[in-house]
Amino acid sequence: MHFGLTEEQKLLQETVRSFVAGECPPQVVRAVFDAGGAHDPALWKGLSELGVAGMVVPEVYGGAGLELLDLALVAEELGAGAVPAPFLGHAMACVALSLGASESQRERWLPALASGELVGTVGWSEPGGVIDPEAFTVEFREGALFGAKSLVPNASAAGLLVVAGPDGRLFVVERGAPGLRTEAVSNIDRTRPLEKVILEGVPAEELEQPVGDRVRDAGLVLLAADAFGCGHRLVRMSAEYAKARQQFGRPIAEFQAVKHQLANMAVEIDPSRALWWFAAHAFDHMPEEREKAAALAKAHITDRAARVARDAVEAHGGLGFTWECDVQIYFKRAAFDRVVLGTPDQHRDRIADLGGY
Amino acid sequence: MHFGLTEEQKLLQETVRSFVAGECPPQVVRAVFDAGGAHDPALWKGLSELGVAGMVVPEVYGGAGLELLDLALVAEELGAGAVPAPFLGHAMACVALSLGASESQRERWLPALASGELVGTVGWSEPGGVIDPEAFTVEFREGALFGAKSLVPNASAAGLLVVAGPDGRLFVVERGAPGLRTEAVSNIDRTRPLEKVILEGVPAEELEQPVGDRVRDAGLVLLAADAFGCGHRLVRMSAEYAKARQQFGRPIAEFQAVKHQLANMAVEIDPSRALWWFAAHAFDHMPEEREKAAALAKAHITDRAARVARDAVEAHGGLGFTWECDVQIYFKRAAFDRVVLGTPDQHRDRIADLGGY
Amino acid sequence: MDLRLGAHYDELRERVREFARANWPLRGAEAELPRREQEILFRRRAIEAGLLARTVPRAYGGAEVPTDPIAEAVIRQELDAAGAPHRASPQGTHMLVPTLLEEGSEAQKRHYIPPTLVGEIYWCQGYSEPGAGSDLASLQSRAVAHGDHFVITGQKIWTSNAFEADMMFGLFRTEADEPRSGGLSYLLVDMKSPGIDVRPLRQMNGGEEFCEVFFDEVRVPIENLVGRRGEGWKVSKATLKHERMLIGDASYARIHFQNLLDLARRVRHGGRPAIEDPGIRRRLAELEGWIACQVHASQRILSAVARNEDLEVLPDMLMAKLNSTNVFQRMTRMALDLLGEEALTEPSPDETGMAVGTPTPGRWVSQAMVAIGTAIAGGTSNIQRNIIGERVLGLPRDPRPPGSAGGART
Amino acid sequence: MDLRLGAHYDELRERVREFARANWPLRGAEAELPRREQEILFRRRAIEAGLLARTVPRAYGGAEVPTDPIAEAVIRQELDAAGAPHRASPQGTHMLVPTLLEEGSEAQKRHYIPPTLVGEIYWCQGYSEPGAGSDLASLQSRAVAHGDHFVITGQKIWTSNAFEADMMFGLFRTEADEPRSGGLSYLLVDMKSPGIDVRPLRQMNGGEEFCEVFFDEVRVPIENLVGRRGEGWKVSKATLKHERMLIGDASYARIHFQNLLDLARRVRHGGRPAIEDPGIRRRLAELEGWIACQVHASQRILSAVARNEDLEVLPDMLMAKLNSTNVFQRMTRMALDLLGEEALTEPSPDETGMAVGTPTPGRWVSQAMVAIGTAIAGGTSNIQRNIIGERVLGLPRDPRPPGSAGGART
Repeated sequence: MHFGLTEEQKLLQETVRSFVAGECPPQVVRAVFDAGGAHDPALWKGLSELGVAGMVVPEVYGGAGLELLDLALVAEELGAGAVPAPFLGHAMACVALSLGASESQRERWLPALASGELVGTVGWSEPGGVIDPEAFTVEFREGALFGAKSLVPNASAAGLLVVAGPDGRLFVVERGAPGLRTEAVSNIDRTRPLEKVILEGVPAEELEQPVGDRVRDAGLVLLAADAFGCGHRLVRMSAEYAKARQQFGRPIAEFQAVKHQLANMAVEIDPSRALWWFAAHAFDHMPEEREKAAALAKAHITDRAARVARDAVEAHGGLGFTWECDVQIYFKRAAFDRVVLGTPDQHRDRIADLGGY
Repeated sequence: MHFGLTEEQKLLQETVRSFVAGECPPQVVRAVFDAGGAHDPALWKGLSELGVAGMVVPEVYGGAGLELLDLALVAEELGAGAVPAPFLGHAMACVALSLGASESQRERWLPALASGELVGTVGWSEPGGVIDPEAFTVEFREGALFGAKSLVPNASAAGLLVVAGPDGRLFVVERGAPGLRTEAVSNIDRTRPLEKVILEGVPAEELEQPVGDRVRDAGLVLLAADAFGCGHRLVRMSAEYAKARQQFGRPIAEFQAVKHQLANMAVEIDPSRALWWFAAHAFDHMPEEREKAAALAKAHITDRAARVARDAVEAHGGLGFTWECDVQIYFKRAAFDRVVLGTPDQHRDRIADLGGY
Repeated sequence: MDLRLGAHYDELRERVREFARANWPLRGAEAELPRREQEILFRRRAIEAGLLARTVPRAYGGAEVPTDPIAEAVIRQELDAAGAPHRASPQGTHMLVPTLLEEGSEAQKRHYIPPTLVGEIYWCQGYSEPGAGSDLASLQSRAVAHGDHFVITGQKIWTSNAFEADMMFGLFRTEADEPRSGGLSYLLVDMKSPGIDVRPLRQMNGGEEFCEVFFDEVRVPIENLVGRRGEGWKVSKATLKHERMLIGDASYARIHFQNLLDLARRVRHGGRPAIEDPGIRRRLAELEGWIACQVHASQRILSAVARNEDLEVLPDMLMAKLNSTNVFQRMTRMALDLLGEEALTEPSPDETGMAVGTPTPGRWVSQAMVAIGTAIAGGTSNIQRNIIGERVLGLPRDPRPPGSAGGART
Repeated sequence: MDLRLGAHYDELRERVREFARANWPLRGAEAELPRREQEILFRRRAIEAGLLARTVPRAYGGAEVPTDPIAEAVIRQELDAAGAPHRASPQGTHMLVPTLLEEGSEAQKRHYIPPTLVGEIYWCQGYSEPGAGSDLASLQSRAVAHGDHFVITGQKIWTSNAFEADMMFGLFRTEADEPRSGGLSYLLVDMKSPGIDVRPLRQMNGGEEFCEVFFDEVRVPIENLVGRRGEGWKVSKATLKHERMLIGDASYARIHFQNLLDLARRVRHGGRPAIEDPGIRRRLAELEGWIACQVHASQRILSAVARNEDLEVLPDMLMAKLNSTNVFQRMTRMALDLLGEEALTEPSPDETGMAVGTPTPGRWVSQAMVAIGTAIAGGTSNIQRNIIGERVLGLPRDPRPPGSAGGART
């Protein structure tokens, strides 16, 4: 038994971490954020060269053939750095095609996705916060899609869009297809734009396997890992601030009340690391646990991170309330993780059903 | 406008407070508690001589003709002293007869209730936690009652029992009536025994007016006031303990974390005083506000007091976890206040309905 | 208890309504004046009618009637309802004016109070500095005496509305050799003085209510010193007291709760209106318990103050800010839960103010951030906990580290 | 990650099952022995089979096999499932034995460890005193050297199961002139010594798991000193470390949660099973998130310890106790809400233990109190927060008040 990471995975963490530190330090995030969150192709290219884009794509199509845990470890680092990249949607699209596509579909799309030249994304939720596929109203008639998807990550940057329908069915739409329209969605997290996608008879191709549930579960785990990265980093930022900030003649970290608030923040988020590791592992190896573990990780960890983010603002005093302080960027990223693909309460309703309550 | 107490009410508080300090100090409470919570007639006699028993009974029947706020101020002091007395049930019975009885019924029972010679109580809830009168199964057929009431306060000590039926109907049963049976109920609050009353064709007399709702609302306010008294006292006990207890060479009250925990406890309970004052005042003067205000006071304040009681145990360290420490007596009294006549969640369901949510 | 206002106040209410109807909006040629001048006119008339600046002596432009907080609450309610511009610069009327009345020279009172009351002078407050949040005693901005002037160099932060302010009152270090709170002076600074640079401070919700103010050798006439040199700390205390009471105001809690109910009716959970979900209903009812406490506790405080029984409610006043901060945070968290995917809406500039406006998703998102901000502003919640521990529960003060002076907390 | 145990452990599991079937309960004449002797026999055989006392050298009565926490978890699970009495005195096997192995003399090891492992000697722990809860450095009980004996006078409190213990290990002040933690020694005390008086300490839930132990000139031979005189503080540290890990154990969280689900199925809210209420379901699912964290975090810790990667999970180990205390309190609060009127049930004596038994209302009520107790026991939650702040987040230690020595916290 081994509940932990392999040496390769630790190396992966290290590699992504130093890439982020070097290529996407806070001032780069800040520049993208203040500019309103445009896609940064150079950064994505760098990440793709590390192998991030093709991580779960089978090796035969140019990917690394790794597992969701590896992807989630990347998500943690991107969360910890608040990295602006079309990672979430792309990763979900890769899962969809790797698990659900026919041989010819794989050959057509996976190599470009694996290299990162083609950016993918997934449209899951429908307007009004609908996340249950049985309630989806998207329709596939005579080779064309009708309907709308809300909160689609980085839709404008994507060249390939996977649309989720009822019964786990998935459909691929390519950029520029007739009848395809995107609308910007107001989104406080400027590191990851969200768009509404409107499908008015858009030519689409159905994937061979209806693996919608797995695509969603992968997304839930990646959001949990990203939120963990945000929360974990926020606790450390707050601790550093408390050590540096002087009040009444000494660092505020010496005030016991401050110290205990910071300790409570750590206990809020840190013990949840093993939960998303487990959920990611279950995704590939424990089919019976997969769905519930992913929902638990998403509901629990994104709630914890949002809580830690509130506390981090307060822990930074007046500075924490300013736009110029990076805490707000993480605060908003944690809000994205909490809401996209369904709120904690929505997933708790599912957990109760899945747990046979 | 005057949101506050009259001089008479302040005097009443002072009088009851010094009676409790003199006649029912902690060692007396402790003795009753350790003996398993028997009724203490001498104490009740003393309270009755202060006018507590007949407080809301009209003067013409030997009472003081005061209002629910006066009764609630007494309840606060009894809660603050964890006084073992059949006050709650008696007070509710007095409200029932004062508001609902016919002239002849009043003449028959009120003078003895007002003097405290006759102890009254009320059976409201039914087994299984049923508090909604429309769901009551007690039946009144041919002058006799059939059914059961659970959690009846001090039923054995009572000479008169008011039984609540559907539609606000109220029935009076006297001690020793045939078919009347009581069973002790396991109850952690040994200052106020609870019993189950079983009615197997017990002769009873219906009150003229169906004022069941008002009797319940009076009880809710009195429980809220008692819980406030418990919680407020617990915060002060914890503060005194923190000032006296030395650790690492200084009083623990000097540790900022302890100080802030105590401040949080105070902010938990103290601001709710105005809520039960308002609810008590509304009972007599603001019919439109009465029902909801009583439910809000009960749900909110008994929850707060239970929370403060948990924190008070922790604030007392190892000592707080012992039987010998008086904190546990208040902890259990606060639990009684929270559960009797319905839990906070049950009342929140009512508040939502009453508030037109 | 008697919660009826009584005939006296009912009459007052009627009189205020009538006044508002007659005097706002302005009519005829007056309606063509610039907005600010219209407001000044209205306030001047309201003071003449005894409705504003009630406790300020006539000599300084006030109405000079006996203090009556309940009357003032009635007046506020009715003028709010009429949309009348009765609030001038709150920093001016609620902070500077009481301070000048207590500590100002006769000349200062006559010069500054009348135009402040009607809103001819807008004020901002210069207390906080980057290195000193809760710890005002460690302020660094220096005012060096130089003939008949002080010359200020330094920086202030968290200055509300400094852009539109005509004047600033603030604390500056005049005695370099006295450590901590000893060497501060309370000065009035003309914001149009050369050497002042005001920069907006953008908040996390996108709003820009606060500014940084930079001073580069700014000259302030020596007659703008309030109280004695080096005693600015003492002069400022009345002001801080007033600020706490302002923030602890409960007036918007009910409105927020109604907005929350409306939101729960509008949004859908699991295909049905969220308001029908038993869990949501219970959470709303729990919130209403918190709000009812806040509302009634502030009624009680108002009533006690009106009867000169302030001492009886002092503990409650000391707890009001922390309690209202907690309740506000509970409400906005619930709002975010109800909003679902709309909880990501980025607030537009007109949704970021503190005021209660149409409860759009963007405004709720902004309020959720502002609710955290209120735990920081005007003394952090931790400072509030110290005050409650010490002044309500009688706990000892924190032991001071060696070398620090006393008086660091207010 | 690989969560399969693998063939090696599957075989071990089978072997343990077989061992338990063959060895418990005892048969024939052995089944007539007193219960305690039967248990001693069973444990002796389990040690011989390499299933208990695994890491203790054979010279001291152990099995002397390489450390393998996963194997130990498998063994524990299977022996628990078989109802076999594999746990001797936990204070003895988990606290005293590791301490003696590190700090004891050869004679002490040979004399005390073998009978402790099989349960011939039951131990209790003498650390806490009425004036010293978290602050062990302020212990007052004195042990005065007198020829070849120490003479102890004083009092210990919170001594678990002192009634049935044969021996106590504890800290006593031997050097009167050295302040604070400097003058303590670690002594082994025979509980049958004249002058010892054990009195039960009743808990708020009615249970009596803890005692007060009074010492009136109790003589302890000088060879019962472990380590050096005056260095008891250092000797005790290994033990305290072990205690923290015991309390942080996650093994019962899942069982509690299942019990909570059963409770929600049984009780009715508003006329329907509580489990059907959306608000209750959501609260249960939220709890399950907390529990899943605790369960998987402890899996991870176990796995890391088994691979000698303790350092990687040190922060997690330091947080485990506070986290599990928080989760336990959340669970019992939910149970009280579900119980409704049964939340007033007074626990009977057999419902007050720490062990998980049939989840009756009385046991839930008791657990709700025990959950508060766990925030107090073994270092209060506040001490845990200090440790997390300092050792996980690298925050500075509290500034010490003048005159206090260092080393006050563990």
